[in-house]
Amino acid sequence: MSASTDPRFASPGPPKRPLRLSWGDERVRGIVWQVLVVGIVVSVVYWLWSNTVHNLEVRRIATGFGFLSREAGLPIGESLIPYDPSNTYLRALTVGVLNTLKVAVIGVILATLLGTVVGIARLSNNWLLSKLAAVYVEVIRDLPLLLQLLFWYTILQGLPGPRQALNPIDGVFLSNRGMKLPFIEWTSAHWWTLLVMVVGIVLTWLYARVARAKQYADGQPRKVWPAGLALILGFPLAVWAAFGAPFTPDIPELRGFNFRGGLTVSPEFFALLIGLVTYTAGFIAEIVRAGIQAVNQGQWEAAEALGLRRTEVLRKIVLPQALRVIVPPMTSQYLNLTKNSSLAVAIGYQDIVSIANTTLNQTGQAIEGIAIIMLVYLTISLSISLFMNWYNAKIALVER
Amino acid sequence: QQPAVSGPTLDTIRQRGTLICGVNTGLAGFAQPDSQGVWRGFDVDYCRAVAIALWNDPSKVRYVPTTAQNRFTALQSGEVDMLARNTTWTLSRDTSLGFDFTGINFYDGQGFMVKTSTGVKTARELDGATICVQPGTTTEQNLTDWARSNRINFTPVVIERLEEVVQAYVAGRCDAYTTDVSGLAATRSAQPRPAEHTILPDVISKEPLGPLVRHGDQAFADLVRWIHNGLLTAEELGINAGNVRQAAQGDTRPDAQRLTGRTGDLGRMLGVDNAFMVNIVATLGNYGELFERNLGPIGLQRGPNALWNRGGLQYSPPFR
Amino acid sequence: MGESVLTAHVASAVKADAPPAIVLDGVNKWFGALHVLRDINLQVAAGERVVVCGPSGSGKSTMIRCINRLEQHQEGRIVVDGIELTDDLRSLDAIRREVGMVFQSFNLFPHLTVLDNCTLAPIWVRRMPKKEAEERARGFLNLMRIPEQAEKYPGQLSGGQQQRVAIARALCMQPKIMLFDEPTSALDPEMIKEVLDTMVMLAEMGMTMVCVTHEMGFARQVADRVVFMDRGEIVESGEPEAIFNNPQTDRLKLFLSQILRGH
Amino acid sequence: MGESVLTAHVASAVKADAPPAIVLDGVNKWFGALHVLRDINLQVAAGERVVVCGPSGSGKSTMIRCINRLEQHQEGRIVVDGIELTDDLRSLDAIRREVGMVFQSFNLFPHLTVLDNCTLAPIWVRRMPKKEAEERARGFLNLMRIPEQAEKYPGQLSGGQQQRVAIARALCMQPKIMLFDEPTSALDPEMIKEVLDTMVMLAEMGMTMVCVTHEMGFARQVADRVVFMDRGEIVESGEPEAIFNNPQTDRLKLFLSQILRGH
Amino acid sequence: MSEITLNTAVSGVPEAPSRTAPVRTTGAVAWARQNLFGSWWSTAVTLALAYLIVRWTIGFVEWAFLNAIWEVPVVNGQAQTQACREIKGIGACWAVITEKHRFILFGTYPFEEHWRPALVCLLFVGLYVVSAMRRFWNWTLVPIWAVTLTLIGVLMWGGVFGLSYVPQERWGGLPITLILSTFGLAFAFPLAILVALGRRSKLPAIKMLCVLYVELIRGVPLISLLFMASVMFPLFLPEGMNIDKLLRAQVAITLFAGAYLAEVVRGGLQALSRGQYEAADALGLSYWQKTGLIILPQALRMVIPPLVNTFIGFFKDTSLVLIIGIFDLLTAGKTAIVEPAWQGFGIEVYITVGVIYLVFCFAMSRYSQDLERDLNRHRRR
Ligand SMILES: Nc1ncnc2c1ncn2[C@@H]1O[C@H](COP(=O)(O)OP(=O)(O)OP(=O)(O)O)[C@@H](O)[C@H]1O
Ligand SMILES: Nc1ncnc2c1ncn2[C@@H]1O[C@H](COP(=O)(O)OP(=O)(O)OP(=O)(O)O)[C@@H](O)[C@H]1O
Ligand SMILES: [Mg+2]
Ligand SMILES: [Mg+2]
Repeated sequence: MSASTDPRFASPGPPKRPLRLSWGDERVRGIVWQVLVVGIVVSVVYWLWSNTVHNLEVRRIATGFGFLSREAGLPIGESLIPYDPSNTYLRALTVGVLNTLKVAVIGVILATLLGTVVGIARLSNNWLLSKLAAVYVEVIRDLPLLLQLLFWYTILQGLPGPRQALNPIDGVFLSNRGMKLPFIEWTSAHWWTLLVMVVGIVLTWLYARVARAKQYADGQPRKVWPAGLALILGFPLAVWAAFGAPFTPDIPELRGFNFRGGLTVSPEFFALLIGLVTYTAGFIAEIVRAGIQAVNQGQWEAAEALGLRRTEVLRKIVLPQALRVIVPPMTSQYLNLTKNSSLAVAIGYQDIVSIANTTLNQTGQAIEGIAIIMLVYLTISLSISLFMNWYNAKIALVER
Repeated sequence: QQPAVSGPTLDTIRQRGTLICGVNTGLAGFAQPDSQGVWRGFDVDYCRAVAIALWNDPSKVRYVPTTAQNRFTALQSGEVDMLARNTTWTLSRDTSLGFDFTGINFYDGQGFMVKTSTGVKTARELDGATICVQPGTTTEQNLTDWARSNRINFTPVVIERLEEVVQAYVAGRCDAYTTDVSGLAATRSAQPRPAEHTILPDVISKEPLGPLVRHGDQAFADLVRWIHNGLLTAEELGINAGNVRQAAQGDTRPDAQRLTGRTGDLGRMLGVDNAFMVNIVATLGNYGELFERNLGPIGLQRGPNALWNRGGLQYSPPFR
Repeated sequence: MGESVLTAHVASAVKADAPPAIVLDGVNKWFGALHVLRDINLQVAAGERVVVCGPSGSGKSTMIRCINRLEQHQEGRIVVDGIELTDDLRSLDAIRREVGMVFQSFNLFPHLTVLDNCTLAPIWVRRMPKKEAEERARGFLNLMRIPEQAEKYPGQLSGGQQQRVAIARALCMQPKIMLFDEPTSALDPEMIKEVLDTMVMLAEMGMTMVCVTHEMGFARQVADRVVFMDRGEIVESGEPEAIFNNPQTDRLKLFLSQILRGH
Repeated sequence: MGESVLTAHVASAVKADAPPAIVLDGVNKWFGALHVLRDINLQVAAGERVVVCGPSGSGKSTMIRCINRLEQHQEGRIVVDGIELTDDLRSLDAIRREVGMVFQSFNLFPHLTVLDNCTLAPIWVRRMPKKEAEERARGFLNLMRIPEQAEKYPGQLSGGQQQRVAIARALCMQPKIMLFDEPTSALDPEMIKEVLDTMVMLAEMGMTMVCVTHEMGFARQVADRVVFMDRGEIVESGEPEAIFNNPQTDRLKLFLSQILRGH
Repeated sequence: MSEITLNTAVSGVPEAPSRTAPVRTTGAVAWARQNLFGSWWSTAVTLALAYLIVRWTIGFVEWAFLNAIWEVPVVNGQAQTQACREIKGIGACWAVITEKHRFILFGTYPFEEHWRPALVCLLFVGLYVVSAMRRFWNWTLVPIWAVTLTLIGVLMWGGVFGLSYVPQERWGGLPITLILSTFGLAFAFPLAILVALGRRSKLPAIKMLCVLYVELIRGVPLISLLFMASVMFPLFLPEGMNIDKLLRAQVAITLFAGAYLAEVVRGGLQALSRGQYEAADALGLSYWQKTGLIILPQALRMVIPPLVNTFIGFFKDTSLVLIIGIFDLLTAGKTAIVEPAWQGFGIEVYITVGVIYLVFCFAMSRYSQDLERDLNRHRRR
């Protein structure tokens, strides 16, 4: 290392070696092999491609994405953006993508939490708890996800109908139509309140940093949660009150066939979510367990010998190190969860696969339909991969 | 026997010695394997009929279960010779997908089923309801078209597999279930207490179902078409599985004689044995028997599928 | 300045006629059915420097780990700095603050810089202001002659440097007692020397030390007492000269012949 | 029998007035822009024993690895056993059969038994019948004084034993030249002795050897020549006595003072 | 090993008698104290869990056994399922299994010939057992596989030795699941090894191809690949040329599994130290000798757990072929309850199918754990 700074080492760099055209030369062999393999692959692809073009012609199958701007006419049960069957296929597909993202994002978060809990439970000193976690992992991993989704959907359908809906808390209804939550009629005051709350969250985060800095300054630890509570709840409430506390509750009520008003969590979404989360959590649990076990026992001992408490050891010493083992396989699980959401079609959650399927059926544009599905998943998958790789690089250990 | 008529598909089938028939992956009454794994159903009998016409052997059929998504490419690519798979005859399928529908063996229409206890009498009362529907066919589009023209709001629950859709409806996830009336009837009759479910009188679409073949092989299309017509004619003439052999011997009606191949050369014109309809009817029965055997148990009435002279729509062009 | 920090601190720990820093009284320990510590009786006075040696598997590590309760003993009493070790978590916390431990395999935290390794416990356990903790840590790193490594990560250091960081980390908690468990056996000869020098320096400053090591040179140079263990028992114990030159038991004689031959 | 196998074989390799076993002629090597070998000129006669020493990072390993082309040099010529090292893969195969290498970290194949480790290359590269290969391997294991370890896995052996297996493995290929890259630095002192003894024995039998090591005792005892490298250059080279007792350059003096102090 | 050092450290000296440990550190009570009631929090967890387990077990036993119906009368080929419908929710209707089990297991395979797929399943199991035994891990395994697979082909297709010919469309149920997963993995594994090696290759074009393959295939759901295999594949081939549907699904599954396995294998390759490569080079082994004798044996051992994870995943994923109308085990189960009489008894069928999957996957996972312990024995002293 020090050598490179030595002036005498400022050398012109290595000379280029000439390529000798001989089978003995490694580089010649390399080039020949590569040309061979690439040639084969390219010609196979070309062959398939030309077949396809020919077949499309012969079978008079029209290609093109013109259908995207046609009226879809397909009903969609739940959507994050306003949607009506008279909208275009493009919009319908967008709804599908958003639905996929919705279940994937929430699923990834919940599966990570549940998986971590189960993974830590497997390491618990309580024999019953750790064995139970082990059984959970084993059973969940060994049953097809499709079966599990159907199972959850069946269970949820076992809930009473809307007329006999369970009403655990006032305004909350639990029926086979899903969970209905009360909501308020949304006015600008609420927007302000929400804004203040977001600001409050940011401030809490800043405050936590300041508190840490202060502790660094005088050594005394400070509680963050009282201030956090005030900032995240109290302040927005005050703002809301200042606006005259507009509160027109939008309580779900039974009208005709169903509840009107309020927020809905549909059984399809819920079943898919539970299914994906419990399934993926089974795998994540194993990853987390392996990660924690991969951290040398000596790290625990050293931290404990310094007088750190167990929770502190876990938070400051063990988990940061376990993460390095956990993150790469975790990426695969996130990808799997996202891709597995394509099974949604079996239980009536309209994700991108479901909607693209219907689209390609109605329009006959099979090639484009499949291309869209693949493109959407590829984009999501590669984004997850990129993010996780970046994160992984960020937390990588510094070595010599 | 040297076939008088030939075409690429027919030749291939003859050479292969079996008919490859695309059927549904499982639809009660139409196509469904029984406990022993034998395919049974209304559509399946049409496949059998073709095999009987060709070889007088109903077992020379290979059934390929096809899903809503892959049925058309399966036919286009030659993976199957024909589709006998409750497929609605539409203009675009006939033309741009390159198929030939060989007739309508079942007049269907989309309807609704609700629980009797809801007290709903017509579909118009369904405003605000949650409706279960299967994706991937014309059903969804019909539903939205109908809802828009009647200004009805509804929440769809779109589930792919029949079993799950029905379960969702029965469990009360939906207020109504919409599909072809035939399907509704089948589902209703499968319930422990069918009376608890009502099929609403409204029929919101036309769903003419029939077998289809690839465009461009008229010989084969003709054969399939005239088998269906022959089955209708047999019923019209009162010829059934029980009496077809005697009819072939002794029936004096000219129509009957042509059908049984005693006069005329109709079979030969289609490229099969002149007695092909005798064999078919003897083995499978006429159209009415097919219907009763397969669709009767699932609770379907003849309705529009009665013969034209009994108030229905089933009408065969002259078998001559 | 590192020197002064340490001497000031150590001086306060060494009081004349102070009660013994560590008392082990009839301590027994089993791993399952394996009896690894047998009726151990040992008193270490404040400021005393004890070297523990003995063949592999004789229970040296186990004993030293019992002292700061990385292992739990099952019979007998252990009193450290006047506090008896019980199941009580508070007494445990109190003791761990007073006892620093240096492991054979360093056990540095690889995801933290050297400085953070040293300041972690003072900040979070001793509630020391960060600046003060860092100042102190730099002092000790200075003392260990590795001040320029403060911002590096453990993975970037050589073994000897890592072990010196481990010592600095323990010292930063200003323990009254230091436990060393074969602190040099993972090192190559050059690095052994570095670390031993450091330990000699600590010893000369009067720190109470219990050290498991086979480095006879170190034992001769600094130990007040050498304890020889075998099969979970303390077989002999006494001044280094006596132990090395005039072993009483066959076991010790055999052991000495082996380790002296080895090097 | 091990002795006889080896001596017979080694004797055949050592011919009087044979051409030099290894010639390095103006060898230069860069890692990226880092110039690690500078105009290295070195001739090793058949049967000669050369010890290479020098500070860390001076390019000792790189040089020795260039000799059996684990690294590729970029300028100059390397001729081993009369064959010039070129890009041609066939000459490479020929050379690797004649050159055995022993690594610092042993690099035994952990999934194979000791015997399989030793017979692998003879069977697959030399196409020797399995039985013959095993017989020969047992011979060398015998010679290395570990005949009873043949059926064990490397993981079950001590470091010194592992290194001796590594030497046996290299010998089983009956190389004309043996390269050692710090074969003892991963070992503890007791084991170092075992391995050095073995190497002395090999040396005494007349094997051509190039050995990177800091073990001055070994160098004094067996080396025909000691080569001192620094920063990619050969700085001094000569008889061990001359090098150790009468270093010419400041660099070498400094280096010697360091390593002699270290131990 | 510790025992040995303890006894031999200073040899020749009699060992002091060792007292036995006090009772409260050994025995069942101590075990329970330590593992179930270690602290008040642990005690609470134990009690809560024990309560839940007992309750669920009782509930399940009542539903699945005490109140269950095992058979219903069949009149005119129509099962009379009224009794089952009466007890829905209270008891299980295993009659659906009694009636349909052969269909679920063997699909539309000719009923009289069911002994053939049954035998095939047994052959598969036998094949797995034999392959699992380390005694057979040598060249004998190749003929064993070849013969068994041929036998399986002969049994399934027939058409020789007086067996009637059964076209592929009629295959179904468990044999399909076993065929798809066995062949899928058998072909995917070598493919994966090649791709993994390719991805670590120094040749940029080959490396890029492998990266493209892995990332593209891993990025999309298996469903869409199967879809492509079923809907699009006919378009890729020249007119008139056609590939069997099962084979297409097989290819899709193989490609998919290949991409995943390749990443697993790559992990193992990366974990191997450079010294192993260098030692092999220094001994003069060629690239393929080095790879086959040194690198792969070690790399594969290291990745047994993720490997088996992937295997289990694919065994289950074969159930996705329902998308393209192939009757694998799960699809056959679903189809069995299309018949109106049996509609609504999905749970029973799903439980049965689930148990079959569980048995296979669990066996795999257990075996892998044993194997891992066995194969890594050399790592321990
Ligand atoms: N966690 C444990 N579980 C079971 N046995 C253990 C455990 N830790 C140590 N032992 C055993 O207890 C005995 C004493 O171990 P200890 O580590 O104290 O020996 P030591 O004197 O430090 O030896 P060394 O010089 O090899 O470090 C040994 O036989 C060891 O195998
Ligand atoms: N693969 C490589 N890529 C880049 N630089 C390298 C590589 N291998 C070695 N070097 C650098 O080349 C120089 C010489 O390394 P080499 O390993 O030959 O030194 P050495 O004399 O063997 O040292 P040591 O005694 O520490 O083993 C060092 O600066 C090293 O960092
Ligand atoms: Mg120890
Ligand atoms: Mg080196």
